[in-house]
Amino acid sequence: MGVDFFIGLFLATLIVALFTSRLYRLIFWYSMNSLVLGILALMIGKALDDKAMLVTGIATLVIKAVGIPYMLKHFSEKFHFVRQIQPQISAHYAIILIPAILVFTFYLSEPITHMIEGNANYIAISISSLFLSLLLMMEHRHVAPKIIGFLSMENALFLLGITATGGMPMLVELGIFFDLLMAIVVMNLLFHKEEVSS
Amino acid sequence: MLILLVLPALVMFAVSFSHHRKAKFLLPISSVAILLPIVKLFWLPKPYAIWGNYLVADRLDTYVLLISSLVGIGVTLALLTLDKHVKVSPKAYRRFYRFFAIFWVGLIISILANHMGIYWIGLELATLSTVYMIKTNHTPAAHKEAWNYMIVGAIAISLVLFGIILMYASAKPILGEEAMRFDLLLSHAKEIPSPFLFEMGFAIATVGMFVKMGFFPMNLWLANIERASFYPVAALFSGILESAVIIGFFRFSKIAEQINYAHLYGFVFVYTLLTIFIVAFLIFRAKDFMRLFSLSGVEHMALIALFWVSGGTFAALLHFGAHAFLKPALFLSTGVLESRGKYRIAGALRGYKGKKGELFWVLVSLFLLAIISLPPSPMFFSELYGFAAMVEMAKQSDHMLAMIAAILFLLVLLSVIFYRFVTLYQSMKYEGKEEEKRVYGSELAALVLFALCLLVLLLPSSFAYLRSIV
Amino acid sequence: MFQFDTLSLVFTSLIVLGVVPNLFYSQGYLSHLKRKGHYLLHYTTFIASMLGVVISANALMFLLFWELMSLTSWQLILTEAKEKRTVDAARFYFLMTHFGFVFLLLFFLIATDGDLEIGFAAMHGIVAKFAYPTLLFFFLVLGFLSKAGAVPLHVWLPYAHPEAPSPVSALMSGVMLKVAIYGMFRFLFDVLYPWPMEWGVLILVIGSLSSLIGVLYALSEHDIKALLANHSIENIGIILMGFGMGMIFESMGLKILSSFAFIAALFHTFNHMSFKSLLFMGAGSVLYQTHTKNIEKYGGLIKAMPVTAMTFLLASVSISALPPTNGFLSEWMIFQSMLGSSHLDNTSLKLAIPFAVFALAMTGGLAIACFVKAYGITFLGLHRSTNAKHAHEVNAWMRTGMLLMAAVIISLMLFTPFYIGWFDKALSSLGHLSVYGRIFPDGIWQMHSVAMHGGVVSPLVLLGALVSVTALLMFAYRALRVKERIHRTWSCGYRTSTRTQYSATGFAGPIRRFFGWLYKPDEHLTKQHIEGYSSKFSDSHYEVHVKPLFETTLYDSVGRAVNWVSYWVYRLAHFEQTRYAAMIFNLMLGVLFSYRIFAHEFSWATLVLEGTVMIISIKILIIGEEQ
Amino acid sequence: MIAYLVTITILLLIAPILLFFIKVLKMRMLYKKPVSLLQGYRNVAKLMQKETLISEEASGMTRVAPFLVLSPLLVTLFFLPPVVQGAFYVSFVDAFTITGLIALSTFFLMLLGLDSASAFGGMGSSREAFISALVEPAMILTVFSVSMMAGDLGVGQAGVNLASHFPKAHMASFLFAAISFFILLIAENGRIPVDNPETHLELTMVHEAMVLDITGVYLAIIETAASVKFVIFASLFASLFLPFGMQYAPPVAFVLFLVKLFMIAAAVALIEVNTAKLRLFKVPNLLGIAIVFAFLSLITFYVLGA
Repeated sequence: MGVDFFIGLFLATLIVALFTSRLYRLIFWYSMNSLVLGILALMIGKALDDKAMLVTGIATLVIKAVGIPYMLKHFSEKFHFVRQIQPQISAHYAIILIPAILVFTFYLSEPITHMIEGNANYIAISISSLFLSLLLMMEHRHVAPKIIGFLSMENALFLLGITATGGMPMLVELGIFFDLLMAIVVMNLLFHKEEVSS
Repeated sequence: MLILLVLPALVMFAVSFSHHRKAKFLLPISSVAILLPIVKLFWLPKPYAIWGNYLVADRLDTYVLLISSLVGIGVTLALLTLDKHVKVSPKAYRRFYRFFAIFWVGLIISILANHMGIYWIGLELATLSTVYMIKTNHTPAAHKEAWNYMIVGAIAISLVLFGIILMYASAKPILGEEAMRFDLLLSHAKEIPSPFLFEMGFAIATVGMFVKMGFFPMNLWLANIERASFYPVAALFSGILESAVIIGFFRFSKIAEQINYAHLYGFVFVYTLLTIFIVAFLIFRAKDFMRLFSLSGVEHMALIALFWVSGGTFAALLHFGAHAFLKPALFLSTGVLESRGKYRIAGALRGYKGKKGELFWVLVSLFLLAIISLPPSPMFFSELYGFAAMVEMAKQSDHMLAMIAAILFLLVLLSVIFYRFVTLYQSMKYEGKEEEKRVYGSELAALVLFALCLLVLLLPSSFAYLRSIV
Repeated sequence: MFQFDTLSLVFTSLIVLGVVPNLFYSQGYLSHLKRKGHYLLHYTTFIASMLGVVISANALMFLLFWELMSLTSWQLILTEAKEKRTVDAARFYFLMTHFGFVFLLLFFLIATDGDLEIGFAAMHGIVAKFAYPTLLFFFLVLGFLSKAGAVPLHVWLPYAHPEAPSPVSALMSGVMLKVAIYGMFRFLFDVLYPWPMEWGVLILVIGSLSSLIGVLYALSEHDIKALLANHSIENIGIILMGFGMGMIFESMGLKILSSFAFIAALFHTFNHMSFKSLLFMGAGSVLYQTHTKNIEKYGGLIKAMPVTAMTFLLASVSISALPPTNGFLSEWMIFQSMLGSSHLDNTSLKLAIPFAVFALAMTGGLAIACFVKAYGITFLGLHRSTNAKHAHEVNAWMRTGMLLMAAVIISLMLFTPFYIGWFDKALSSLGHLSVYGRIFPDGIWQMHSVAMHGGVVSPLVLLGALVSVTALLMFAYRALRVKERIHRTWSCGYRTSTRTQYSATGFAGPIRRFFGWLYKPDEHLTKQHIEGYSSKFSDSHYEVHVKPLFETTLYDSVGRAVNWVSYWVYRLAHFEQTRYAAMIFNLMLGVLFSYRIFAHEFSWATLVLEGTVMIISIKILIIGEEQ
Repeated sequence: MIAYLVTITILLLIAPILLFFIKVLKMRMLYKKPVSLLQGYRNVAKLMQKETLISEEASGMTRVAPFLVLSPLLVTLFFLPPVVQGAFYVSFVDAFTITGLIALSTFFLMLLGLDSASAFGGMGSSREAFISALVEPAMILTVFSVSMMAGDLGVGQAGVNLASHFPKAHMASFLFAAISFFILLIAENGRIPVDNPETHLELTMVHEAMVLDITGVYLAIIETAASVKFVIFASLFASLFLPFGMQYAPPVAFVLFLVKLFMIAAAVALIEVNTAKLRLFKVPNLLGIAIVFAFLSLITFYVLGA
């Protein structure tokens, strides 16, 4: 029950993020999104009392909900990002698209419902959030929002990992986090170069 | 064993921080040293568990790893005289090696992985490290492309992970946490309760990998990146990174084959045919080496995937090996070919004086003709066998004529590429005016190395080995 | 791996016969070339690969050597790539040969069940089970005839052969085309065996068309080597006519006639090898001396280079199918086999074959005209350029080569029965009836057609009679001791000069005008009029060029199509620069959709629905609204 | 055997007469004072006495070609069908060979024309090449259909067969073949309307243009060749398309044969008087007719069996 509520919240934060036209607002919604994800992880982890997932949840809360947004904000101040980010796909298209995507993903995952014991809608929702974060990437021209799109795609992955599979192996989770950090480092370097070269 | 494998890379990483002038020589040596444990591994009995059942060396991945390490050596050799052709600071040089080391670690992990998650982690590591290698070239274009690569690559990789999770989810009910292991998945594929879920995951993962390899519709992004970065990086991309991707495709497709062969085959066939269609006509218009080579790399990758799923595993592996040697060789030679300015195709193969020059242009023309699979290049045989496998498939299938028509169409597309390359070769050799070009020993050594590897690939014994892999 | 049955041996010996004189010739020609190492390497490999093709016993070997043959010949064309024309010709040639290879590849892949090491006999079993033999037949025909240069795959010959160094042109035209014919024999007999009648008819039609078109375009050529190349097309056509007749008879169950026709085809294959190689050598020597391929720049060379002239004359007589030469004999045999068509019990076929007869006869007549032109303008009359004036006989090596090839022609003339007996063996080894006994029922003096009350010819008697009568006449002339006086040619009071004699263009004029509807020549006539008189002019320049009909229609349009497609693909591909995320989005959409439909449950309605959805999203996300 | 040799010699002898018979006939019809029938011999005799004048541009070809022009025709003369019952005839030669031999002599004639770098020679041989190229197929097709009717390809055998049992069943195709063969006879021997042997106007010359630079004995040889060629064609026509009268006693049959020859000559003369020479590019139409008739005869033979 609660799980479903938070999943809805997750989707909602993502969708709201789609319509924001300010960078900080976007970062904020991203951190909200991660927050919800972390809470989900903790809840499901407690339900299944899966240590790995609890760790993941905490890591999510620490890194994604707090760390990365902070980093991004820091970057944006350091490297003077453009903070006016007007979505390229005009709102009325988006209004059509987002429900369409949801419908499509539910239609897509319909055959699975009677194949697995878990709730197929979770899969549907995580796929749709994947698509939505793609949408987020494609509707912005600047780099920063694209990064956020990429990060929320990561979130979608986690959602899938948590809800559909009930927790991936510890190793994988940590590996993913490691790569995430790696990515941040590389971004940092790239930004640096931007500063140097420009 | 694992320590042995990653040790040279770690050494390289460490050394790359020192400003000592010896470092300049230590780095190449360490990267050459990567070969040794791999050769060791090559002789060990298979399957050989390196790290539990997370990293297991079987014949397939040792073969891929061996080839990649050989390519790595060639690239290192070419790096020695990189500064002769382009402006590169020692700092950038060291940093390049730093990320090269990370790249190697990621690569070794992902290639040897027997575990989808580990595989993905390695792949991501390798990808992210290459992002920085692109940046060693200090141009705005390179910077832009690095970002471009960062994002597209990230999307592709996350798609792969998404697919992996779906597959894992589909298999978890029967295998539990072990559902991430390739070997178990392969053996239990038939029992997976929700094949559609698996197929969906496979589709998403494959799309991710295909995008990473520059298949339809993202045909040009790799080309642009390779254009913007230094040519050794291009060589790394085509020679090593793509091998890490394709091996994942090999494994996933083997499992999907168990689930539902018809779906897999239809999907891959259509996708690769589409890719080759686009690529053929892009090549027909391509006017510069980098773009031409990377597009043809895409074409070959598509062929390899197609051969693999058509059951021509031998052909696929042979083609893979040949491509892994040929393409880096060509990319490395572009450094010399373009030494009189980019986009100067006419007369690029003329004006080489002395023994070195002679050898260079002969080798390059041989590579150029080998890439369009003229005998006796390994690609000739691999395409022969690969198409044989496809025709076999066609004859078994219940719409034979359509498939034969499709194969014919594919061959026609290949001959478009053939035509383009012949034109290119002729204008390189017989048109344009002669301009003096310098060839350096190290590049030549790299080319010779690749040529020797190709010859080895042609030996009957190595044919036999490839046949025995799968 | 390799096999040496009679057919292979026959073609091996054909290659050897063609190559040995050529070795001498190219030894002499070598001084003319710059990249000697390159030339020698590819020359030897070329010969080796041709031998390899005819003796290879499995598909893998065959394809390997076949492709090697193409590769080396391509490189040989490029030996002296000075002007753009050569490079383009080489590229065109290589493309065409690869085009053929594609079809051969498909043929083999289908016929071998993917195991390329199996022998041809095993392939026969597989093909027998294959559902669409005609498909295989088409692949085979496209594959081999694109190499042999039969219509409509002939366009590359007149470009490629002239550009190669002359010994190589001799090899390509004389020998390499025959390797393709070998392929026809080998795979139609061993693999695709029972033939429906239509196949034979198709081959016959292709042959007739090739022979006519080849000779017609030969007539319109000014470039002597291109002229000879066009004649290769013609002769391949003649060979194919014999081949087609053989297939028709075979499919109608007339075994004897079919063997006869096949023997005729084989015999003509040999003859064409001999005289075409010799002609190319002669042309090569002329080119070697005058440094031009333009026939209008020759003239009077018979005085300067007698050996070349004599051998060239022999070859011309032979290729014009005049008795008593070998060329005449093989064409005679082909005619006879066509007259055998009166045995067929298929009226429409009966009525069709006279057209083939007509084509062959027409070809013969035009060939005579063409070689009168080639020989007369080149060797007779007055020199038409200073180079021609200062030409002299070529070196001993080249002379030896030409003489040896002439000897091959004469041997084919004198030892016809021996050769035919041999071809007969080859055919009977391929499971056909042996007809040697019927062709030479009473001794080697008379050569009978195997058709019911068919014709008879006796080459040796004919030769003897001609030689003796001519000798007699000449002797009589000597005996008369006629006084001879040398004086300049009378031409209405003017002096004959380089300019006043007939040019090749002029010689072919009437025929070109008669076939204008086919040639569609583009003519350039410029006159310097004298003060405004339309009829008076100080000097005028006329030249005419003929571009083959097939090239202007078929090939150019294909080229345009490819350009068009590539242009649009290029345009579309560049969306990814800016819209990659959208592209991946749509890609995912498409893939998942199609998996949902095709992999899970299929219904047209959903297909249509999802198609529309895809289109809309592509429109919105990728293409966007144009500013 | 004797009959055979006698026939050949007589044919050889009457060859010039036959040509001049045409000339005489024409002159009579044009109310001119005719030359003697023996004028041919006189010409030859005259030419034999002359010295040969050889062009300085000419090569050895001029010295050889005339013989090569004549000899194939002489050889052909030996292969003609018999004119009297039971006479010896050469069995091992068929119509293709004869066509080939005639083509051979034409080939060298054309080379001869090109040899002495004069514009006329080139013109003549160019035109000759054009015409003979079109004659070839018609010839072959006619021969084809005749051999169908005669039931043998060997010329001699064909003549005999036709004489022994005339193909009444195939009258139509026989007639067509005859027509086309007659046209070929005219075309090959360079008579009006294809070519005008009398003229020396360069616009109309074909045969004469080629031999314009030939003198003396060589010219004699060429003239002889021309007459022999006519005889060959005439006698072929006589024995293939007028195959009767062979069964009579040898002398009678022989005389009958000669009469046939002269009748053919007369027919040629009639045509020459009543038609004008065609323009060169109209000639193909005439030959086209020949080809069409040849086809017709084949088709009627096959389809209607008539």
